[in-house]
Amino acid sequence: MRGITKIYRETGLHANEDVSLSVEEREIHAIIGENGAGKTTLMKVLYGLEPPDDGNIFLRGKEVIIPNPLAANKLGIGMVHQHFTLIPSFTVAENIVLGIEPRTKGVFFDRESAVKEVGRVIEEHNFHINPRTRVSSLTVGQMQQVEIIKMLYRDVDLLILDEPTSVLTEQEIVKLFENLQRLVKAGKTCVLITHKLDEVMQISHRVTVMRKGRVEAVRYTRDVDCRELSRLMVGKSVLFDFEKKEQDTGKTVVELRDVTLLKKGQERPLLDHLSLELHAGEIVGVAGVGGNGLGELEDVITGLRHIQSGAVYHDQKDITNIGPIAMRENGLAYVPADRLFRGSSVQSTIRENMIVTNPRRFLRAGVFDQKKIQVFAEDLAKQFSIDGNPDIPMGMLSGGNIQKVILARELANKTDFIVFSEPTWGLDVAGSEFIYKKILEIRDAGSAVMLISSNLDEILGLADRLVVLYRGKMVANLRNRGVSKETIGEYMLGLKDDFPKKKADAS
Amino acid sequence: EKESETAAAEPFNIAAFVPGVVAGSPLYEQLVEGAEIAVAEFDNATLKVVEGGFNQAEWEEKMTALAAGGEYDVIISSNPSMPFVSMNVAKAFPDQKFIFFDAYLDGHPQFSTHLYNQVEQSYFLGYLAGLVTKSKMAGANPDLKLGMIVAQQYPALDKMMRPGFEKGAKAVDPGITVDFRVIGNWYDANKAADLANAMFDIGVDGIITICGGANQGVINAAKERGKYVYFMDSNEYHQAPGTILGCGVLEQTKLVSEVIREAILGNVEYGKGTIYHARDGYVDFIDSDPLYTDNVPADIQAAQKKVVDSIRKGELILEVPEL
Amino acid sequence: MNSAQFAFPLLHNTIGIMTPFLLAALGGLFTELGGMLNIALEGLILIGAFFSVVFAAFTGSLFLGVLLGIAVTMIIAWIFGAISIYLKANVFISGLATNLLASGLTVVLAFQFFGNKGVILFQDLPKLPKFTIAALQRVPLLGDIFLGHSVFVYLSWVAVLLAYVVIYRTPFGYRLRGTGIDQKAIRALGLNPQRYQIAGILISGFTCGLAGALLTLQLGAFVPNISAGRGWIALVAIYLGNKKPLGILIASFVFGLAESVSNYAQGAINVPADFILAFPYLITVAAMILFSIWQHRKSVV
Amino acid sequence: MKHRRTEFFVNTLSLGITIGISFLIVILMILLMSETPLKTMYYFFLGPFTNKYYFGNMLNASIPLIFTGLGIALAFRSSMFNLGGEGQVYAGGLVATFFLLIINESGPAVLGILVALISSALLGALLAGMSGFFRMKWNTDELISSFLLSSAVVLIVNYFITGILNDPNTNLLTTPPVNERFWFLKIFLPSNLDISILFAVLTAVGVYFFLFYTKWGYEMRMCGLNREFSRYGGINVSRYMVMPMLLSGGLHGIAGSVAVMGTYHQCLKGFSGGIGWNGIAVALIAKNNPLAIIPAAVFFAYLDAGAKAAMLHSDVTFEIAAIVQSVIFFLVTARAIHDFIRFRKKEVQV
Ligand SMILES: Nc1ncnc2c1ncn2[C@@H]1O[C@H](COP(=O)(O)OP(=O)(O)OP(=O)(O)O)[C@@H](O)[C@H]1O
Ligand SMILES: Nc1ncnc2c1ncn2[C@@H]1O[C@H](COP(=O)(O)OP(=O)(O)OP(=O)(O)O)[C@@H](O)[C@H]1O
Ligand SMILES: [Mg+2]
Ligand SMILES: [Mg+2]
Repeated sequence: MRGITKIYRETGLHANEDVSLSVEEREIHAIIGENGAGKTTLMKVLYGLEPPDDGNIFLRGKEVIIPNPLAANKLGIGMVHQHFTLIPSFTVAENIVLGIEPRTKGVFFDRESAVKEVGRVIEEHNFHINPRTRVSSLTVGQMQQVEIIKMLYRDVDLLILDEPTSVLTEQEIVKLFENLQRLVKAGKTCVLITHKLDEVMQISHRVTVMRKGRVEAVRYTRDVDCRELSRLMVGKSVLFDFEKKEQDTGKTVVELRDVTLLKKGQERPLLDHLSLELHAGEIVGVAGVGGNGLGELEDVITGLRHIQSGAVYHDQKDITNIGPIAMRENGLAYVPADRLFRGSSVQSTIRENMIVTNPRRFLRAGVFDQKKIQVFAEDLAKQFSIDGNPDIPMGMLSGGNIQKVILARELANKTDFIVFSEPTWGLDVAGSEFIYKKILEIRDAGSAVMLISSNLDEILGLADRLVVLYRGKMVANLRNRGVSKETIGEYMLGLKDDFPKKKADAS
Repeated sequence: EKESETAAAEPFNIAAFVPGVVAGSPLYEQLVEGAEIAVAEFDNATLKVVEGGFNQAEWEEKMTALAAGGEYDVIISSNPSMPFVSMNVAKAFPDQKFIFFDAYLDGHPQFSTHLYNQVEQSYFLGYLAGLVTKSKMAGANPDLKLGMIVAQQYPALDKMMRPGFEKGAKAVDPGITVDFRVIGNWYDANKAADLANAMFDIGVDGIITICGGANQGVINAAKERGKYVYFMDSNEYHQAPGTILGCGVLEQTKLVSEVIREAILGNVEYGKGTIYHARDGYVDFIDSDPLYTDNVPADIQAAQKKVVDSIRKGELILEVPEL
Repeated sequence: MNSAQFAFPLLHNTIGIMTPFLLAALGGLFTELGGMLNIALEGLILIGAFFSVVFAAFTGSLFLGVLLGIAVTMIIAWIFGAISIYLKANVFISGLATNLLASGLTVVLAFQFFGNKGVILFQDLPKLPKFTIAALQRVPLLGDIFLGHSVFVYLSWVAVLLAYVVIYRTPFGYRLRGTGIDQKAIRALGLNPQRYQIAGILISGFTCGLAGALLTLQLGAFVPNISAGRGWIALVAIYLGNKKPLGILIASFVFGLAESVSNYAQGAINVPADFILAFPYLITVAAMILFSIWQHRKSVV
Repeated sequence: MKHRRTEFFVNTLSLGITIGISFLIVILMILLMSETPLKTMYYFFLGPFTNKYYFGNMLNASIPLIFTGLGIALAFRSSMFNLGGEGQVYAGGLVATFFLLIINESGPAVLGILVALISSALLGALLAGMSGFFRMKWNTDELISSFLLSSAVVLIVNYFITGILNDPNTNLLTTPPVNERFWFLKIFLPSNLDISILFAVLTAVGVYFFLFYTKWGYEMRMCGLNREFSRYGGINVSRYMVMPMLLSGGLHGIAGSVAVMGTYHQCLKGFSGGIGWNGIAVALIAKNNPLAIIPAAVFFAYLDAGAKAAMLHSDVTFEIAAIVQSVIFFLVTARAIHDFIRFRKKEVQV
């Protein structure tokens, strides 16, 4: 790609400016850069999803024009998006062949040969997925495999992966990397967009660093280290170290007792007799492979989902199934993983987003006191250095700023326990660091914190206690002292279980 | 010719307000036709026809709009409800004169109303239907059942047409019953057909249909099932010869043209309601049409003629109840 | 009166009554699966009704009439779709607008060409052929209930089968359903979701044209507003039928039965006609609520 | 602030273009269909302004539309669809008439009017609220259920009007007229325009205030934009499936009683025809902004009045109004036109 420029019409934003990128055959080429650096945009241009305003694309020396993804596929270019593009109610095979379906008599969808051909591709590349299962019952990692298989089925040589690891667990990442390496060995080429520098170091041959829509540098991976990369990315060197005060834990704030969550038509409980205590001034880090109950725990402890048996206590008071409104009255604050849909109303103004958890306090004689809201909003914006006029829709903010608004709002009320779920997903280094600082501040102020995350560095760095869920069951509950990533990995995969007896008791 | 000269001096403008649409409603067609005939006789007379649509709630407003312009010497209309719709309009425009046909209200100084004896009209059809259902005609069956399908219920229907039809049928045989069904609107012809079929299924062999545009459904169903239809207000034998066995008519064209002629000449008496009977020649049964004489057996024709004639001559009197 | 004697004609009529609902709902299903709400069914039926009979009278051929009627209906459907999809209008309003357009246009054209805003009678229109097999006519049930309907009835059954095959057994069906579930996913595959949505709307135009043609051709006349709310019922049938062809068949049958029962009930029981006329709607609401309770139970433990 | 001003400019311009295109289509249609096109156009566009009667009636026709438009907008704002307006208006008119007939001579007039307004609001609220309740309880699609219920209600109201409440002294299908004490004051004779237009305007302001200055209004809007977010934020989401429907139905009911006390003075069969449907169009043209509903309703009434005038004084049929209205609906929400203008404006600025 040479001299690619892309301007988004609606905003007039120069997402790519004179970007050149060359990828060699059979290499794994990493692209890194802060949020909004233009990585995804560049790849969308390459994949025919966005027409470039300027610049040319060359494939094996010949100039090509790529009007749409189908054309890209024909040229051997495939892309796996950051957000999956699968139809949940279709089976794996149906999803994979969609768009280039095998047919019988020229008109009918040939389901049998779809299954057969997809099965062949799966086998050929050593994946383990049943082509007849519905996508809705797959784990996130498996869905990603389906996306990759979808591209392989289209016989692409160049595979673009946009932040493939952000939603995966350590184990799944390992698996993914194995797959990628095998593909490269088989003659394919990979472009990998990521925020995680260790991954770049681990797997890529070359790395392109982007900043503010331009290419900052191109390096052979063996010639650089993490520190240099992050300097290239943000312009200054950032250190990952958590200055954590030692602190005694206080009283029990929230307690889960034998909590069980069932889903109709599914035998295995989503949460299986889970018992857990959150203490004041303590961060409990919850880890687990996707699909093992992390999301469910998030929903249950915040009152969004009802449990079938067990109980939840707050300050010794039974608050089982009281629902999200009463949970908030009991002092819950909550920063959700899904910040765009659950955490904010993107069409509403920032102001309106800021007052949702406690609109009552801005009422005077039953009517909103607009001035008070204004003052409050400006105040929070200053405290959390949020860029943006409080009157603009939340959706116009950048990802990092959206997360800051949510955080500001959640901390504005008096809270004694706070749940963070994937607080730094998709955030850049500076943004993540800001969030980490806040989490530690909250803990030091004496709140109970639950940190649900698939980022093990984050958990190991911040948590006082580590909990691991496997198949909805707690398999570890340890103090975070000298615990290694590998140990946690073993728990996460179900190789180790500290509470095997409990399960026997229950059944 | 002479008349037009005498009144040539001043223009005389007439508005015909049709509470519904003209086409498909015989009485409205005849209202317009009659008015046109009268107007054509005078050089100074004009006619404007306004269709008010089916929503009766809008009639008053549209009527007021007509009166408000002050352009019309007289507003004519045809429908039992029109005097009542126009009451407030008349109050607001005390100089406006109205002539209503197919309606009755005595004593309002701005209104001249003209009502037909529709008991007689439907009695004719009821009697014929009674004769047919007891006959050996191809479509008739031994059941003593007749049917009536209407668009909706309204006073003139409940007080004149329904009792008239039943009375006529029972005059043939007191054991005859009349099955009565409502469509709910004036346009769902397919529902009308479904209702007709449902009636045929339980032994009805002749239906009187009073449902505007939806009549078509009844006629169609009857034609397909070889059953019979009795039609109100105009001569419609040609629509389905052999299926439409009888047509009871009102001579609205004649009456309207006569009354309008007098109105243009300034001879109409306002403040009066008049009722017109078969003996006056304004209500009749069509027994001269070849499509009637050819399709109805001679014995039935003879029996029917006896009754029709006695009403025409005023020997058999059927009173119009108070509306 | 014994009940079996009643049951056969009742069911026979039910099949006739349900046909327009069924046809319109099957087409509407394709729009719905493409992720768009088709409020316009009512208007499209009306357009189909008007143009089919007018063209049939004009050409003297039922077949040509229906064909041209469907063509016009599909053009109007295309306008509805194009405005919703390409001009990005709110489908809800553009659907209402289509209904309004249909009621206005048919009357205005009738007035313009026939000088008439009421019934337009076409005397010498050929009769709609009925399907009867003399040999089978005597077979109980079959002869009494399923035979002797107009060709449209059998067309509608074929349409159910066809809809099933197209939706579940062709690439088009998969892509259409995919569009309804996640447009972005379809776009990412290099397919154009808008094309499938337009196709879904055109199909609804096709079947609504058929449904309308049935209403006027079996009558040999056009009456303004002859669709009389059937498009709305069809929309309900799509939901009640759980967005599946077979479900729609059942839902249409339920409504047809309710209406048929109410037609028979008017003579049999002494309840004001208006209440009986309201009965099909109430039955349908009740069915809808029961259905959603059942679905609700299924999704909650 | 700047952001808002630009939005306003873009909105106004795109509305102008929409209406311009629609009028061009009308002119084309009139040229095709009328033998006296100039006269027809004169009456179509200017007819409503040619005399006090037409003008007043046009404003009068907008009154129920303001109420139903507000009702629809309230529901839309919280993502609920009330498709049962017709029945709610009709039932509201009936119950108001019923109580006024019972009260007749007794008690002060204001009391009777209050009873009428409240009873109509309650009945309307009950009818629409049922659909909201079913939605909350079992996730029954409120769009369809409200439509079906309304279809049944219309027929049942018909029964009361033509049956037990029918006026025996007239051949109209109607209840007897209510006592003259309850008739709203006419403020623009000889037209039908009555004092309730002020009430309608006040209600619009009230709804605006409710939506943007009260906690309920705020929470309702949040639920409308994103239910998951609202639930997360501690808003009682179930409540806001029922409440907006109750309010929406209430406003529809009031539209019915106001039409009875202001215009018809009795409950005529079929008087609600179109009021409910047109309310949806009005709300959507106004983009669910309560204040914009007032001009939208007047505009809607203007189109109707123009078509009526053209029909009365010229040779075209009333139904051309339906075609014009449909064209306007088609274009008014076409976001593409809107975006195009916004885009243009940006380029000019840059
Ligand atoms: N859909 C959109 N419409 C208008 N403006 C947008 C849109 N998306 C993003 N922007 C603007 O583009 C800018 C960059 O957005 P982006 O989300 O890429 O930021 P970012 O670099 O990821 O920031 P952060 O590091 O805080 O997450 C933001 O200021 C935002 O206002
Ligand atoms: N459809 C769009 N319309 C307008 N602006 C957009 C659009 N998509 C992206 N942008 C903006 O373009 C810029 C580059 O976005 P891009 O998605 O390429 O960044 P990225 O490097 O992939 O960031 P991230 O790490 O957050 O995925 C951002 O400021 C973003 O807000
Ligand atoms: Mg990206
Ligand atoms: Mg008999």
